[in-house]
Amino acid sequence: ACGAADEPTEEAPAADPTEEETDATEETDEDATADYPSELVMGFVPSQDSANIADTVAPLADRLSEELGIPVRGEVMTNYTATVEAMGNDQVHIGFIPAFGYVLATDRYDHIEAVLKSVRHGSSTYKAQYTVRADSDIESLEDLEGKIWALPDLTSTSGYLFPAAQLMDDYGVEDVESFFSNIIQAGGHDNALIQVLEGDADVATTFDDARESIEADYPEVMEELRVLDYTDEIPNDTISVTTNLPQELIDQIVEVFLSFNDDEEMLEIMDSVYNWTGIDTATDSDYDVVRSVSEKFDVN
Amino acid sequence: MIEFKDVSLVYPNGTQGLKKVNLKINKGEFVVIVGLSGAGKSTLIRSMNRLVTPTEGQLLIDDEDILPYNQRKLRKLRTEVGMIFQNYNLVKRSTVMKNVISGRLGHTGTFASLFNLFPKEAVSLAYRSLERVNIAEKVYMRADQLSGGQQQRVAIARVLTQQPKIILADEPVASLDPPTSHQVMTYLRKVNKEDNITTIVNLHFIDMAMEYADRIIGMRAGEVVFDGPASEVSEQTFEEIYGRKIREDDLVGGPDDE
Amino acid sequence: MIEFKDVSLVYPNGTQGLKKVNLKINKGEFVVIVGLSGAGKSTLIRSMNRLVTPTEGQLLIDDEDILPYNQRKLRKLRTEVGMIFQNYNLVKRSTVMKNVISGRLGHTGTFASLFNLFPKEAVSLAYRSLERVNIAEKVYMRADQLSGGQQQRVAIARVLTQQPKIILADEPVASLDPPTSHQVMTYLRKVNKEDNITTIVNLHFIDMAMEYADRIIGMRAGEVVFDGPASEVSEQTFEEIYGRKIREDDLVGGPDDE
Amino acid sequence: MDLVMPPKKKRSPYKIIRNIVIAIAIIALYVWTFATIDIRWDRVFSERTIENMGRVIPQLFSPDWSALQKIMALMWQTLQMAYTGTLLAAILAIPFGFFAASNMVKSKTLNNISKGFLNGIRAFPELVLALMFVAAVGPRPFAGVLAIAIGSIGMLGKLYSEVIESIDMHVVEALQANGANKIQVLFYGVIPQIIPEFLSYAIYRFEIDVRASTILGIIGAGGIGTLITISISNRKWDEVGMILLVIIVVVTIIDYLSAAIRKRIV
Amino acid sequence: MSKPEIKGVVSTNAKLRMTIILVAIVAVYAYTSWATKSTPMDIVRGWGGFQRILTDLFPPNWAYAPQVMEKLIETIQMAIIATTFAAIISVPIFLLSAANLFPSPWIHQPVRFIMNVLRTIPDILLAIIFVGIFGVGVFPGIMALFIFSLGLLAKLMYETIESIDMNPLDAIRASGGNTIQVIWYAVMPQVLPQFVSFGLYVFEVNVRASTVLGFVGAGGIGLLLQQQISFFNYPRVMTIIIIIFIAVVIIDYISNKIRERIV
Ligand SMILES: Nc1ncnc2c1ncn2[C@@H]1O[C@H](COP(=O)(O)OP(=O)(O)OP(=O)(O)O)[C@@H](O)[C@H]1O
Ligand SMILES: Nc1ncnc2c1ncn2[C@@H]1O[C@H](COP(=O)(O)OP(=O)(O)OP(=O)(O)O)[C@@H](O)[C@H]1O
Ligand SMILES: [Mg+2]
Ligand SMILES: [Mg+2]
Repeated sequence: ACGAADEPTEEAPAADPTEEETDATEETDEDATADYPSELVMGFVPSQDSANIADTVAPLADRLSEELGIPVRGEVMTNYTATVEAMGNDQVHIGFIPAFGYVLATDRYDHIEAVLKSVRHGSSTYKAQYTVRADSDIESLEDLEGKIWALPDLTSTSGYLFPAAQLMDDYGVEDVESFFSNIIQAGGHDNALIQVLEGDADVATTFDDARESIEADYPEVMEELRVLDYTDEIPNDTISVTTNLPQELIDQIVEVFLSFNDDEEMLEIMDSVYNWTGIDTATDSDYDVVRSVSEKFDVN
Repeated sequence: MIEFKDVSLVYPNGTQGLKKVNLKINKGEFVVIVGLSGAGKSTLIRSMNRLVTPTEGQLLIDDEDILPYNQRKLRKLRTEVGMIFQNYNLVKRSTVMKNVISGRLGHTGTFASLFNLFPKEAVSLAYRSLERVNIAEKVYMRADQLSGGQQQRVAIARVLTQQPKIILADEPVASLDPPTSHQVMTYLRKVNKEDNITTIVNLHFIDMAMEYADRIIGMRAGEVVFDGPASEVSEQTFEEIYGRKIREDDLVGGPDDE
Repeated sequence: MIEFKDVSLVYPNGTQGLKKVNLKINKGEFVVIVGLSGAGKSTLIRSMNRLVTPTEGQLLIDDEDILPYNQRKLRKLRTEVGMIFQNYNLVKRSTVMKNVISGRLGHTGTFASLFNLFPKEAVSLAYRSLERVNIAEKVYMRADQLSGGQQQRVAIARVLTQQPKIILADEPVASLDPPTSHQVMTYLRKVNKEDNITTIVNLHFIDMAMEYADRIIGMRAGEVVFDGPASEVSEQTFEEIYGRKIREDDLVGGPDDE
Repeated sequence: MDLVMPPKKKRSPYKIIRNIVIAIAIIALYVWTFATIDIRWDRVFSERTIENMGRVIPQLFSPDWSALQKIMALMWQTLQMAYTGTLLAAILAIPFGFFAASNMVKSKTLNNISKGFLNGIRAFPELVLALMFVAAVGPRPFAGVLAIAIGSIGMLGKLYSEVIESIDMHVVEALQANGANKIQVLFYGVIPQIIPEFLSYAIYRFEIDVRASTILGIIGAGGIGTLITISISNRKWDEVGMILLVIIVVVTIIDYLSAAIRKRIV
Repeated sequence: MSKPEIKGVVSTNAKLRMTIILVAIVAVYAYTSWATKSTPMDIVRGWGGFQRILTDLFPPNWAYAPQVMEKLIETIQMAIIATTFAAIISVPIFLLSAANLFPSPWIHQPVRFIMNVLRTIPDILLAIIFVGIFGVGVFPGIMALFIFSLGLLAKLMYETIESIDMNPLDAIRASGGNTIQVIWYAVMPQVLPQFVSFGLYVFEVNVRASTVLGFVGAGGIGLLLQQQISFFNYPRVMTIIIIIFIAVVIIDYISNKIRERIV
């Protein structure tokens, strides 16, 4: 069912008469004259790809509500899958979704679209890094052959998707699983690093720079682990909306979020809670790079 | 009047429950059936309201053969034949009243009975039946709060509420201790005499049988081996009913006592 | 010799099980205790191997008071007193052999018994005991495959294996039908006579008591109300043991039969 | 004294061979299991484990009371989910129970179909059902309720049918002997016998469902589980400790109440 | 004969009580279903979603099956190990918990209390904690299953022991056996079949439970389930579910057959 590999049609949600037609049942009844919802719900996942992990989106929600004049509720979701399903079922209207999750989401639902993306350290992209022990004899990615790879999760953009793609593209690795002697799914970026730190694995792939997130528990991490290499740039997390909202409202939402860039107070909140230094507009095509990477994998 | 004409019964598994039984039981008689375990006493009794169906012969009740009866006629027959069981067969969790009034289900419409809508007469009859067996004060108790003897009295009340022409009782006192047994038998006897209801009872104990019965029927291996007034029962009758070899076994203690 | 001196027993809930019982039972006697349900027959019997402990008085076995016994002495006592129960008390899922040999647990070390390491003599004794009650051929059957009478015979064999000086039997035949009861009583009697083991039996039925007993003890409400040879039992003794009012109750059918 | 020994126990060669085969099979199963399972013992017995114990366990045992309020709110939602789901199941399971009971429905085919269906449902862990319902209706308590409801039908239906099969058919016979018809027999003979057990089992299932609903949140299906996931990714073990405490206390209370009620019913 | 004072078939008291209970049950349901937004109306409204998920799930992707089988085996092995150890360790625990063997509340009550607490903790939550300690892998999963089954098995067994026929115990005691002999000769033979049967039952429970432990990194087939859900790859999800289903049904069947023969 879901999953012919030709994604780039997501741009035009209504044009594509795939099975998703049936999804939006309630909304499509009223169709073009989509109403303002009585309440906006903002879904947020405590992102693994950031050093801090938020467990509340309340300040953002309050501020949005103030500016839009509609009640806005922030809801913490357990993972991006839940966020996507909630958006698919119109229970969440604004979702914070990582890049890879976004690509999968657009594949599954036609009415999810990225309108904004986060800016960290002044950039709307980030990289994945390969981390090895400082005293390791691994000097380049080629040396990784036959080593033990600790990765956070097979669904992680920076922890798995991009590094694996890089190995396949640049080093002609055909099958990453046989390239390494063993792959450990550590269950988190921090855990992946710890595997290397403990000597259970030789290399970990994480976002840049995940070492900071465990510095508190493992003060020695900066000296004992060294970054071997980086991947290509990965677009930052999206702020996506369901296009079942009236276009007018979507525009307003984008506007309000962008206005936070000029607001010292909001910048501070975003930084302290999500490590964001700003927000930028996004279009779906920004994520084509992730899309093309994900096509290399036997995901669908 | 109940009449067995060459009635035989073979259970589906091949056991012969009854063998060419011929009997005539008159209106108002108090008959006790005795016999060893497995002799066919229950089978005989249960065939009279067709809880089991004889496979051969004719079983006439008031000159009508009940063996070919269909479901509807059977229900009609059963409203006229009350039955009392060894284990009382009360709905333990229902009240005494509900148990007793269920004796009138056969006379009550399905719909009415679902909503406990029994005519006033039925309720009154049920209560009077309880009074007759001296247990009216327990009317709203749950059946499982009563002792065995009391439960059996409730079961008798249920049968009385049914206003049957015949009462069948399959070892009504087997689960009771001797004094209570006598009590229950006394009530059965009383009902039999007062209402002139033909009463047929299975019993284990011959002594009790002789004390209450007008007439005793001895069975063995599906056959009637004795039939006569209690006064005619002799040592020899015992042996006929229970089989000669028992006493010998007792004394010798053979290796196989099954 | 067993001697009760003013023995009383009050259960923790206040029920008086025994009231100032005075008795002397001589070596090799076959004593039957009769009485109504709740009269204290079981209590009397079970106090002799301290399955229950009298609260007052002295209970001498071979001139030693067993009431102050500690756990160790108690186990010693129990190896010398065999007990037979109404429900045979066999381990249903174990074989006959395992049940019978368990009579020797008191003579066997814990460790050895965990691994079924009984001395040859014990095994042989167990087998001979089975032979004595005519059931040796079932030695490797599971106990639950035997009939009631056979199970009780296994229980007797278990007690014999114990080589006791006293056998206590608490209604050994209450769950059995009459012929089988006689058989079991016959075996008990036989063992009593052959090995001169003092045997004390509770029975429900007076007629059976009279047939087997050297001596009958009647109990009522925790007291000994009759004590004498079977030949001395009269109509009046019956009434003393079972209480005067029962018959009246029977006939009147009072509202409360509990 | 000449010892009379019992005859040697006779064992059929078939049984001996069978026992040997069974023994070998069991041994082989264990050898295979322990030889092939991928337990990383070096990791299990590493310094890291000791460190983690030192970090996690003390935190677990010093629960974060400041989180109590939000935890209780979510626990309350968990209970609501369990109740809604159980009640739905308790009702929906009735027809299945009757169809599966061989003394009520005489058709073997119908019995077996119903039994198969009920057993089939029981093969799915609630969490797997919840996954499907999250995908169907989104991550919210509703998904959890549906998972609980469907998951419980299997067990309740089976228990119901067993209750029905174990009723005293003599009573039914007694009513038939009075001339009662089928429906009257049902209402006067069957239902009074089964209602308390049905209720009791439904309440018992509620206990199980409370336990089950506490974790459905892990995949977004509502209730306290949601917070478990978040606390874990925040590595807030003291919050996990608090959640654990609340679950233990609430589940214990529910178990206790349920047992007390069930005792009164039956 | 006094004129009977009868109020009908059911006493008014009983009627009133039944009505109150019924109303309470329905009222609570009305509230909880509203609060969780799970009313029958929501079921109707969710219909589109049910249809969509069905079309998403079918047809399953069988090419994925070999990978699933590998993890399935791991899952079953986890259940085997956990059940075995739980069965062994539970023996002293359930003996001590049986009030008819150890009537003093100072012995059986504390043991039961600990077991009761253990059983209240969902196994997946135990798994989360053990993953936190031992890291991801099958070991924390086995530990979680072990702890949970220990509580379950101990409870099932002490309840069984409390319902055994106490008469043989009397008999063994009356012939001079000590406590250990009584347990070995009178208790164990009576409960051994149930012990094996419950052990198998707990194994069934563990197989089912271990299929989802992978969600929190505790090994087994759940890991795949979680991955494929993250990829929204429902045909593969269906493959996993069907394989779990078949495996559970087969294991239950075999286990049931064995249990039937034992008891
Ligand atoms: N439903 C049945 N199917 C097959 N055989 C049966 C059935 N009911 C009774 N029998 C057999 O028919 C024979 C007569 O049984 P019946 O119950 O009439 O004896 P009974 O005299 O009432 O014995 P008891 O004193 O044990 O109640 C017995 O051999 C019995 O095993
Ligand atoms: N463990 C106990 N705790 C309290 N009361 C008991 C206990 N055992 C027996 N009793 C009471 O002690 C009295 C004597 O009981 P006992 O069992 O000795 O009578 P019995 O003559 O053996 O009766 P049965 O014929 O019913 O076996 C009865 O009132 C009984 O209820
Ligand atoms: Mg009979
Ligand atoms: Mg007694």
